[in-house]
Amino acid sequence: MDNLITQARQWLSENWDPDLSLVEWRTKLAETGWATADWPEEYFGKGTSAEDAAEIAAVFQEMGIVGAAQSGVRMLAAATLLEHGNDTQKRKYLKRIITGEDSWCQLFSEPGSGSDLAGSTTRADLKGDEWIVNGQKVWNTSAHHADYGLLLARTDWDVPKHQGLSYFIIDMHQPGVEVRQLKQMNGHASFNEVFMTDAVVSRDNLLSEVGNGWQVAVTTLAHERRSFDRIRGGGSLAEQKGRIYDEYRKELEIDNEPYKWYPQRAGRVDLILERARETGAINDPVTRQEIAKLLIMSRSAQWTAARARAAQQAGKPQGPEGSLGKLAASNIARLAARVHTDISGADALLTGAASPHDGIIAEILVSVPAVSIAGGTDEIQKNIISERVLGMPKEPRFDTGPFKDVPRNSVSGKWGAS
Amino acid sequence: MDNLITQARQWLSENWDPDLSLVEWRTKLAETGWATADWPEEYFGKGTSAEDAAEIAAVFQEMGIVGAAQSGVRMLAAATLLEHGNDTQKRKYLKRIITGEDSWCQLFSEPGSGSDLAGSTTRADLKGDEWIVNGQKVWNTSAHHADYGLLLARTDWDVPKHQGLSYFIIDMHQPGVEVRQLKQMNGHASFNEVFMTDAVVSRDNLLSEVGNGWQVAVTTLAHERRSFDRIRGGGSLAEQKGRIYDEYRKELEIDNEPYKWYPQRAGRVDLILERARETGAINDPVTRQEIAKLLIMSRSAQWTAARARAAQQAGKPQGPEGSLGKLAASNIARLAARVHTDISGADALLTGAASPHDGIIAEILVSVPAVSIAGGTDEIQKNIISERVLGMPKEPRFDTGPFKDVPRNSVSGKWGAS
Amino acid sequence: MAFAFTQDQDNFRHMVQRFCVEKAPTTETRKLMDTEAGYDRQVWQLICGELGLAGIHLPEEAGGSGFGAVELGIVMEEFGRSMICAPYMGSIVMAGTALSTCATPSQQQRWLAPLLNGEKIAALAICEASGEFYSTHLHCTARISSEGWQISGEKRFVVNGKQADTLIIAAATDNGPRLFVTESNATGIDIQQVETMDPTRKMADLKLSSVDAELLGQDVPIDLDALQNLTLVALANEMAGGAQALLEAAVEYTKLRVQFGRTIGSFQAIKHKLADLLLIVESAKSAAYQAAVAFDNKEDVSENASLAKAATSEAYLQAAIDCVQLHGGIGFTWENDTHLWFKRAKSSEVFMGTPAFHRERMLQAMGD
Amino acid sequence: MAFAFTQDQDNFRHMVQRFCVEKAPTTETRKLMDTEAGYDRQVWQLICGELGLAGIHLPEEAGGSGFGAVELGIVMEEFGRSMICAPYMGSIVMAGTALSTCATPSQQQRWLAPLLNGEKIAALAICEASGEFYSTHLHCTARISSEGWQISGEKRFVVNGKQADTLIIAAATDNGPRLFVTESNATGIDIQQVETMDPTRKMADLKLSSVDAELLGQDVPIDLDALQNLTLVALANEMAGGAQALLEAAVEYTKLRVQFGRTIGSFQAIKHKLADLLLIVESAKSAAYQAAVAFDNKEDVSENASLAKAATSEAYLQAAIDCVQLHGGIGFTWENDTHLWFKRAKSSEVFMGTPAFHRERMLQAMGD
Repeated sequence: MDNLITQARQWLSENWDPDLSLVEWRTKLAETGWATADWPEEYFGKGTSAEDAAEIAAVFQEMGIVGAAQSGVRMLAAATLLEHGNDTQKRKYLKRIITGEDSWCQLFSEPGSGSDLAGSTTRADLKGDEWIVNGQKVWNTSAHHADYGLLLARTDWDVPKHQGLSYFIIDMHQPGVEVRQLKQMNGHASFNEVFMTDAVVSRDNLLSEVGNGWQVAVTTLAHERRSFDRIRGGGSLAEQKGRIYDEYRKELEIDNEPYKWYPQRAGRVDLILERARETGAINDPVTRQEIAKLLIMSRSAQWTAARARAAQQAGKPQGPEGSLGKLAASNIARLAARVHTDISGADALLTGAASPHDGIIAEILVSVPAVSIAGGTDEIQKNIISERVLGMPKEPRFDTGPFKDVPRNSVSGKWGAS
Repeated sequence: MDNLITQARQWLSENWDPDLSLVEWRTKLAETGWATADWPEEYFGKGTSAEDAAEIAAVFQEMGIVGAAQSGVRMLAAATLLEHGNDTQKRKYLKRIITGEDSWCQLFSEPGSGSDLAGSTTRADLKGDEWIVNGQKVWNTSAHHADYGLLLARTDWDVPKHQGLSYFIIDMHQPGVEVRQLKQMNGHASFNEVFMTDAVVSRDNLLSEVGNGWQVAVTTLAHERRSFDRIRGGGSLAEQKGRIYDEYRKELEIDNEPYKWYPQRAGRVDLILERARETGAINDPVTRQEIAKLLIMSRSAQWTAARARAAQQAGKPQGPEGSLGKLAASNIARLAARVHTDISGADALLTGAASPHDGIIAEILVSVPAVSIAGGTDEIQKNIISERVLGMPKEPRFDTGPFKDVPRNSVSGKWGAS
Repeated sequence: MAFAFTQDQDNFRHMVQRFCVEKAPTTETRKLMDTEAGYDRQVWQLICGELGLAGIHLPEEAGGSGFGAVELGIVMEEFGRSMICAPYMGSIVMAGTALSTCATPSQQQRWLAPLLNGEKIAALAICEASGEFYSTHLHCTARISSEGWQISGEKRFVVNGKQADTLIIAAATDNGPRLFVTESNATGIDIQQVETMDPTRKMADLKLSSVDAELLGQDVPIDLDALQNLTLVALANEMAGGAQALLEAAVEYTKLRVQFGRTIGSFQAIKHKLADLLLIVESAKSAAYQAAVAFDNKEDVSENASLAKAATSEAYLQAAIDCVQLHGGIGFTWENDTHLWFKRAKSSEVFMGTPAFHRERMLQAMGD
Repeated sequence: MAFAFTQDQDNFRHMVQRFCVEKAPTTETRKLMDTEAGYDRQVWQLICGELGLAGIHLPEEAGGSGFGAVELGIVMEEFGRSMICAPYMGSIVMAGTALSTCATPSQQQRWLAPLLNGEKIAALAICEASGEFYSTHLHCTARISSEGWQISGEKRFVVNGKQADTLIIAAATDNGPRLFVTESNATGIDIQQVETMDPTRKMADLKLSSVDAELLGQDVPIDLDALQNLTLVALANEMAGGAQALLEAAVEYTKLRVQFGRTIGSFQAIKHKLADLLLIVESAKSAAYQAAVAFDNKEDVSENASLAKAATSEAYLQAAIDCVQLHGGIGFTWENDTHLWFKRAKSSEVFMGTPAFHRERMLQAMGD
């Protein structure tokens, strides 16, 4: 292990050259396996444990060296391919994920199936050697930049819903795929709608087996959840000079574009005291109470998350703390929006440049409603917490029969106001 | 109509004598029908409309004259008998309801069926000319004073639950009926448990028909709901002198005993400003906010109730306002308890004579939890509001088959701490 | 009305409602909110002319219809429900009422009449800094000289300020606050439309340097605080209408939307959220209606106006939060209409004073 | 522990837990709460003796076990969970800590040692009027004469005051507040047990007229506010334990209780309420644990103690309200145990300061 770190350090100091292009450098990484050390040796890794890989990543960080392309859906695609892909698929896609030459998007959610992902009605029908895909997906981050999509589609309508899905890799650059950006109520457009009309997927691009799509999707979703808390961006490399850094920053900028309002979505508790001092609201006993309530809620949530991590590190069985973060985040964001409003008074009705703090306050107020929806609504979180953590009985189900008989939304194309 | 009022006034001034006993006077009332004018002429009434009867009642009030025995479950029993009783039953029971010679209780709720009244498992089995009753009832106000009980019991276990119930009049003075007072967390004992062990009901005391019990119970419950808001007691007669008034006050005292903590249960919003001035909390900006929130909630609820009554009087179809009072009352009581706590500070932990306002504050704090439970929990209210007012789809049901196959609580006798 | 609307009032409401459904679908709102004027002149002519809504609450002597705050409340509730884009709040409720209350008959003839027939738009400028809607200490001052009154200072959150032909301005004189009137194109006035979260309600900031203006009415003390009460009543009723619209949208959507093989409206958590919301919205309506009745009866006007503002603000915001949430992802999109109400709710929450401010104002008005 | 308890701490918790399950079922609590003493002497001997819990957080020099607030927190959490009747809060946490902090070694020998071995009970009297737990201006005064110190004044909310053999009293001297110690049967002391909502925690009011007392420690300034922080940390952990017990009871009951042919725990509204409650309770536990860690690390002690008091008070009360509600009618009966925790929750909410007080204290401790 120590040996491995020493090797990494040595290899990096011998090979690192900030004047290489991103792709040149990352091609070296893929060939040697240093950037993705916990991947298997035959697939651009070194077969190390996840802990060792993390140590090696820390060396990259410490030496200020650019690693594999991490951002967006790339790592979810890689994890899914590593677990469910066949040899050809892994050889074809994994390397260009590391180099960043290909970017990926996820095509799971649909207008008619948001909370109920397995209720997907996008269909894939086998015609000769090709799957013909028809349907609409939505909430597809960065789909307008993506080369490939991870597609969940229904291939069998006569079996229960989880059993009739298959998982494909779809080439986004084809006439049958149309991507539209989707504007949100906060003015940003972080997501896309993807319309597939007789889009084509070759047989080779089926992942795992026909009807096994839900199991594959679960892998993707598990990795998505794990990356929920991961800090995005690469702050420490932001100041470095050299060709590769310029390319890297450009890559980051594109990849992070959809997430730039996320700090506001979370409510910006960090700004509360500063703003309260600025406006004088810190002297108002009523506002002080609300500020304290928010700080208590927010700190308690941080400590709960820390307890969950500490327990995990100590090898203890996961307690209830682990599942609570998302629900806590919703409560915090909602309360933060209220407190920011109290603090700003009438100025809270301004927007854009007129809004306090370079428009951040307004962006908070119109962004927080997303926290309790994106990545699983509060309602879904509470179902999960009550059933999985507290062991409460499950809801009675109405969707266990053949999918073709399950009631579903009639809307399949456009969805407008209610 | 005017004529009727004139007649009433005349009859009352000619016959009223405060030196009569309660029973003597009320016997006259029953014989002439003046106290229960909207009952049929053949059953101690005058067959008037409800409005006319209300006008006549106002004359009693105005002249300071004692009317029929109103309190407790008596009027629910009368209404149910009038609608579902046969001639013999009406003749036997109604008069002594008016005179107050008999008092009644309701035997509906059971330890195993609280929210789910129709899930009653108290059984009545016909043996010869008698029904033999076994089971336990609970939340039976004034059962320890009652001569008769309105009993809901299961007579058929092979049909769906609502169809297998029958409705009886049970004589409370018999060896098979044991009444125990039930102490509450606030120290009062307003309710009883009633244990029936081979208790006997003669065939004559079946109301309506076998299997028709739920329909009869609905009548009782509807009248109970209507009396929910009625002001209890008879303030205006409290000061009068004379034998009949003494007897009347004694009757009231017994009948109202179970309800004496009800004002505290509702949160005593009326005391809030007085208490805040008393303790100086009125000068605390934070408490002022909470006081204002409470007053806004409480006044809005009063206005909503007034809107419902005004719409009804104007002959408009009932709007959503009518169903909201009980849910509003829960919210108000809960908030009032919080505000009383804020106002009293550490004194809120005292009780009995040590507690502020002659112990009223402590009684509020330990009584408000009942508001959101008694007479239908908040959860049940929200089901009703969402389904009946907003037209939301009903919950899927699991209790539609033969009752013997419906899952139910195994507890049938004693129920203790969880 | 004490607690029930009369048949006439119900009919009146249905008339306004039909008009809004026909003339102000959200497709129109979305079009108009992106224009600088923010309203449709033809529709405005109908409102002032054919429908006769412009002077609904003003006395007949002032050119109004002689009804009261209750009828105005009905208009506002339906306008708030439909999210119609019209300068009703700025020109009629705020400026119109100020002129009707303070101006001389000849001033009313000159300045108010063109508002009521829709020829002109006016705006009322009182507020000077964030939240100071009720300040009795104005920094904006009026000085008299031989050439008449001149005003200097700054004003904020002036509803329909940029659209206005006429400006009513509160300014301090040596004898206390007074209202003044001037054309908006008078020399020395700088009007900047400000970017607000809710683009359906335009607001502007004013800078005034030695602007010639005419004193409204006689030189007698005016109570700006009391003048604001009608705006509060109108705003409360508008918010009640908005909350109602959101509740209806949430109910409708959850009855249609299917997930897990059932409509989401059949899930108990959603049913209960809607039951809670119904109680909140009906309570807010009660408060808004009662504030209008109190205004007309001149009973505890400030107390009831502030009560209603606080109650309806909270209810509207809650309805907006719930309505987005119950729509799920779709509710967060620009394409879905929910955000129009959400933004109106959010900005109405703080316009004319935050809920906390009005809770305090209510208690003070009660003498506590 | 930073954020995870060590294996030793977990073992310690299980030991305390097992003890409570065995020795303090609610049948015992119900029996003891109706007695004047309010605790079982034999069980108390076990706690102080065999289990060694009495001096858990006190330094070894003072006769304690040398552990810290974290271990004390574990004891309190389990005691709060089980609702054990014992004079631990009054005699150990409050009086014991005061003696350990302020008394000289010989005073500790005389006054503290008998507390730790369970021979005697002590109580700490600081508060004088409702809510004044942190007053720096004491009305109770101590005067020195040739015969020593004499104290006069009144004290309220003295935990275990009536049970105490020894009283520690805060009183004002000419040089500022000081702590004094005296036997509870000294001349001039009137101790009245007061009726509290929560009969499992006995409190008394004291009247002192010229009571001979001994100054604790040297005649140096003491910071009563800082002294109260350990009590707050202990109370917060006790409340976290109580909230946990209520959550568990609600979960267990709703899984068993059948209505409408299904367990009520299968209704989504109930499931969601419990999920919300779990979040509240776990957050409160985090706050309580962190306050203990902060106390031991001497980092932002007041800030974290007040944060924890506010957080756990609100959580405990919410858990109590929900637990009664989820039990339905049965939850409102005397026979059901829920009310024991409800009353403890309700009285702990205001004991040592209301949540609002502590939110303010927290911000002030942060320098804001």
